[in-house]
Amino acid sequence: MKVTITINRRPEIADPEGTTVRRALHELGFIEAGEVRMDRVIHMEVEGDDPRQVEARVEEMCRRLLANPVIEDFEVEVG
Amino acid sequence: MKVTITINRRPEIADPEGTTVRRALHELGFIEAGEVRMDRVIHMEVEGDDPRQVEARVEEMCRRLLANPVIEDFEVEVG
Amino acid sequence: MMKVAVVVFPGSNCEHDVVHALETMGGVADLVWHRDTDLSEFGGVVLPGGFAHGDALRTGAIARFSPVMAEVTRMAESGAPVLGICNGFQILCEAGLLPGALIANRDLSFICRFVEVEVVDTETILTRAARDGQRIRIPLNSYEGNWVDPSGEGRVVLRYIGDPNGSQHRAAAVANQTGNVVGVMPHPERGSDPLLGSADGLILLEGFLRSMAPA
Amino acid sequence: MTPVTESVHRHLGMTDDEHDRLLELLGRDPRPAELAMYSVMWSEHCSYKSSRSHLRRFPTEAPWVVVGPGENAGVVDIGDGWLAAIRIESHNHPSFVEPYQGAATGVGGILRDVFTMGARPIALWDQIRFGPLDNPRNRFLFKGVVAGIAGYGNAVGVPTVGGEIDFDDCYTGNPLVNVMCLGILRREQLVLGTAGEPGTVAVLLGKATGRDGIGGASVLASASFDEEAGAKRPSVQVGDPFEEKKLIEACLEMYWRGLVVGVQDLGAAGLSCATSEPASRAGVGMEVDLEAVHVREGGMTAPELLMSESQERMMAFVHPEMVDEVLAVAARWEIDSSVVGLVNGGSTLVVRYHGEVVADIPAASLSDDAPLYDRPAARPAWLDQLWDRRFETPTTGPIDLLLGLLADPAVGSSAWAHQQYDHMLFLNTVVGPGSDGSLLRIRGTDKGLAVSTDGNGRLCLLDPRLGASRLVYEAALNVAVTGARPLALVDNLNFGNPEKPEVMWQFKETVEGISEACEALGIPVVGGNVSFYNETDGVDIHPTPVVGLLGLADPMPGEPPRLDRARPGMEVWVIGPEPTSNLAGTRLQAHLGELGGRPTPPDPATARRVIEIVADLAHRVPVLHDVSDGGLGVAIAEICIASGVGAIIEPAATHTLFGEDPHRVVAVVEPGWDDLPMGRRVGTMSGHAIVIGEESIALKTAGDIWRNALGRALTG
Ligand SMILES: Nc1ncnc2c1ncn2[C@@H]1O[C@H](COP(=O)(O)OP(=O)(O)O)[C@@H](O)[C@H]1O
Ligand SMILES: [Mg+2]
Repeated sequence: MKVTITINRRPEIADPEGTTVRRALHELGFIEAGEVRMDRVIHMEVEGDDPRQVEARVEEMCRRLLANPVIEDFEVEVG
Repeated sequence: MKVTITINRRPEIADPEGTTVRRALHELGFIEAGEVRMDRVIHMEVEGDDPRQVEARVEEMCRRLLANPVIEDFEVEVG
Repeated sequence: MMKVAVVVFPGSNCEHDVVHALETMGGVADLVWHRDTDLSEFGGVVLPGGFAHGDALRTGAIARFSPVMAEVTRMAESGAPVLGICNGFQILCEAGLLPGALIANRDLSFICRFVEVEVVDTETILTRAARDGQRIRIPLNSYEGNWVDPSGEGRVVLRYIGDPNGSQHRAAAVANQTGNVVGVMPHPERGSDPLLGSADGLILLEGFLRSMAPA
Repeated sequence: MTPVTESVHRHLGMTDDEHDRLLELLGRDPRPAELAMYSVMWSEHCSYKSSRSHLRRFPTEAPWVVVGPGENAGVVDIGDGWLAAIRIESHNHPSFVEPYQGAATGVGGILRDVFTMGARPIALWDQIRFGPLDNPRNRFLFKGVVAGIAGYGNAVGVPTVGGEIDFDDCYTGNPLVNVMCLGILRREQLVLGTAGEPGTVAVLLGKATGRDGIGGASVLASASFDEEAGAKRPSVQVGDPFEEKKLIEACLEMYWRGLVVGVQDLGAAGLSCATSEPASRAGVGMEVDLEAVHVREGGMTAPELLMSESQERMMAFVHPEMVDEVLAVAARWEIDSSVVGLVNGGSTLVVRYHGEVVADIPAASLSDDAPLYDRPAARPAWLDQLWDRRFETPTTGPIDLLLGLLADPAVGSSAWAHQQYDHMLFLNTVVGPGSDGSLLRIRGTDKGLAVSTDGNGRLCLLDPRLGASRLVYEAALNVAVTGARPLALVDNLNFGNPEKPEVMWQFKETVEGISEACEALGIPVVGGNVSFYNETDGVDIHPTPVVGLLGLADPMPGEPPRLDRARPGMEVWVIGPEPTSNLAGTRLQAHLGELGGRPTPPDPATARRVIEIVADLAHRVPVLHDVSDGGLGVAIAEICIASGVGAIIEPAATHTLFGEDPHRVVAVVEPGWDDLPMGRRVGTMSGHAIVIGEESIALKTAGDIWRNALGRALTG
């Protein structure tokens, strides 16, 4: 099964990289660029038949390894 | 306007992040994890009224800065 | 003797080390700021290691737009020696002056240790003073040292003995077709004093200095 | 004005007594921003209220001390117009909450303490301690902390050239992450944290202020961990080494051009501290306008602005005529800046926001009137039981014991971690990670700076005074093996809950032990840090002082001793007193799951003598290695592995091989020395095996075990 995991840094946590990218865009003349946040998406093939079970397992993977629950939120989409 | 940019490493290019994450998942007992690809997502606030125009500008940002055409593809979604 | 320009981007950190090593060899080097737009008084240029612009986005991605890069490109096209070390290598790739790109090390960890490399091409500004097959021991110090080259055009100059980071063709240094633009991942300037473990890097810097047109 | 209820001060960590004290001091109810400022500044972390009176015990003076404790870093004269600045800090609690960012911001903070003094930071050391790696959470913390130190240190461009890694059950719920930084500066560049004369302008430099770490580090570091830790999470601070790098360069340019009269970094307590402390040091008043502060997010309240612990910020105090130049330097280095305050001849700190006075307080009162506690101390009742414990010396053969120790992740190679650190930048690292002390050359001179950092919680649990003093002697010997004499010490005192008399006793004993040893060796203490409340669910960590000793090699040996310089045919000597049979507090005990007995006390006269002998030998012999963790056996094995040469060692008793009695060094010398002061020959370098009496092990096997110890433990 194909699973898509979106991992976003929580809005209240600073994102210095995003700030630097925004500055660079401005220098290149893209002055319309506002706040920039750098996040991640993980595409994963997961073996399994039951989407509900797969989702539960992947959420477990997120909590244990893929996401950092202290500063990030995650979303899992199966299929 | 809110814009979401996804930057994908081309499939033929190695993805050490993905490979390492998969190995780590296996070590943790998540043996169902198959291929893993890690992509970047950039969330950006962009000033503008016309979604088509915003999209065109953001695509321009991608071509110039945000993606590296040698190894990456990108996708822009407005709204 | 012609002077070497050592470019300082915000976030560069090996610039003083490079100047020091070049001076040990009798070279003359000046730091230039990334916003400088005139390098006409220099005979060659080094983009030193570090984390230009904090490596935001991709390493080297933002630095390639620095105003000084137009001059670096001009010098590259004129045949002057242009050397990118570590982060400088990454910038040269992003700028399209060298083929390929640098991605994260195979094992996803920063590597700081001595490595051995073998000279496989002596017709470049970096290897002019070296022998074919010569082994050189200098420190590697990078997280994104893994060179990939979908174009297949890259000219490998130094090859790792072993495979520390997954780099294609085990390339530790790569040149453009004319051999005057070279990117090297390990640091020649860190192998510039036996007291620090090796002076092999001087052979490479010697090649670079020799490649500058006489003033 | 919003009425301030009592629950607010408690919520901010202020006790009712302290609140009463504040009411009395102000003669009125505090405004919300004032309460916020006092609560942070009077926290344990910022005010040292439980430790201050004891820290006065430290010897702090010597002719070469330029700045002692009290400023952001200690500064000593190293000759030729050069000064060295040094400081150590802990980031224990933040690293437990978020290991990567906790460690990263720890590095950022210690760098600022050093470049605030006018110095360019040239090297970092990390002393990190965790619970055993068979626990996945400990592995996660360890990897995260190492990645955070690497991520920040490498990117900011300051090499991490050494440190310490240790594991013990007591750190499972409370890892220790200490970082130390050394900087150098020309004498005329020294800057202090003073606000200067009336008329001086306060310019805030660096990162935009956001809601980072509000009630963060300072509150976190001042309260124990419990289930509530989760609730405190949103205040995680994120480090930005790129901003810090630009800030370093901008500040150094300002110092070099003489543009500032004083500088104060913004750490815990943020703007509150960076305005009040310099004002208090200069005996002046200040007006601050919070609207001028450059911010990352809108809608911040005055207390939030004053308490924010956003990283990578500095406050520069600037002569009014230099302000434009300071702003121009900031702009050139691409950092933000704002003019936020003006120094006046009064003595109050007046803070305005949107035209309203949000704070109007005696500037000096935030630090000078902080509470001071003389907390009760009592020798723990359980100590006698620990002392009485009988430890059966194991009957296992020496090679098996040795291999067991080499496989211990705390004894095995630290390369897994230190190869992730750039330890070579600046071309000064003559002796880098993996040796006793680090040795950095000072270019343009024939001198070297030697540094050693040492901690040992088990030893200090058994006897805090003795243990702490032995740390100082060990550090002194570690710098001596590079040819250096000790110059100055910094200390990081990691302890449990000071409200417990046993912990307070451990603390006082430790301060006494460090002081005695420093006095015996003539070493001034020039700075440090105290971290209390290292406890989880009521269980305190072992008392874990960490000392960082700076030494000067003048001149630096032409070929400084290194572990990898032994060659076949050379002889192995031990220098120092005959060891006793004492194994209390040794690594061997720990390895066997034991801890008990009374450790061997140090002997000041012997210590001085051995240090002199060794510092002198450093100019003449290829290898010197102090006998500490794992005793003589491990010391010799490390030399063999580093040099790729085996050794034949005389048979010896287990306690001789693995005891850790102080003041001893292994020397490997060319044959032909008939005699070495306080020395005896114990073996020869030869072959491809480590041979002890009748037993032996292939060097390759021992080497692999040692090299993979940490990696193997990390794969679970
Ligand atoms: N254990 C200690 N030994 C010596 N000096 C100490 C110790 N703890 C703190 N100090 C000194 O007290 C001063 C105040 O420390 P602190 O408020 O933590 O500074 P900062 O805000 O710069 O981190 C510093 O000069 C520091 O060196
Ligand atoms: Mg400070």
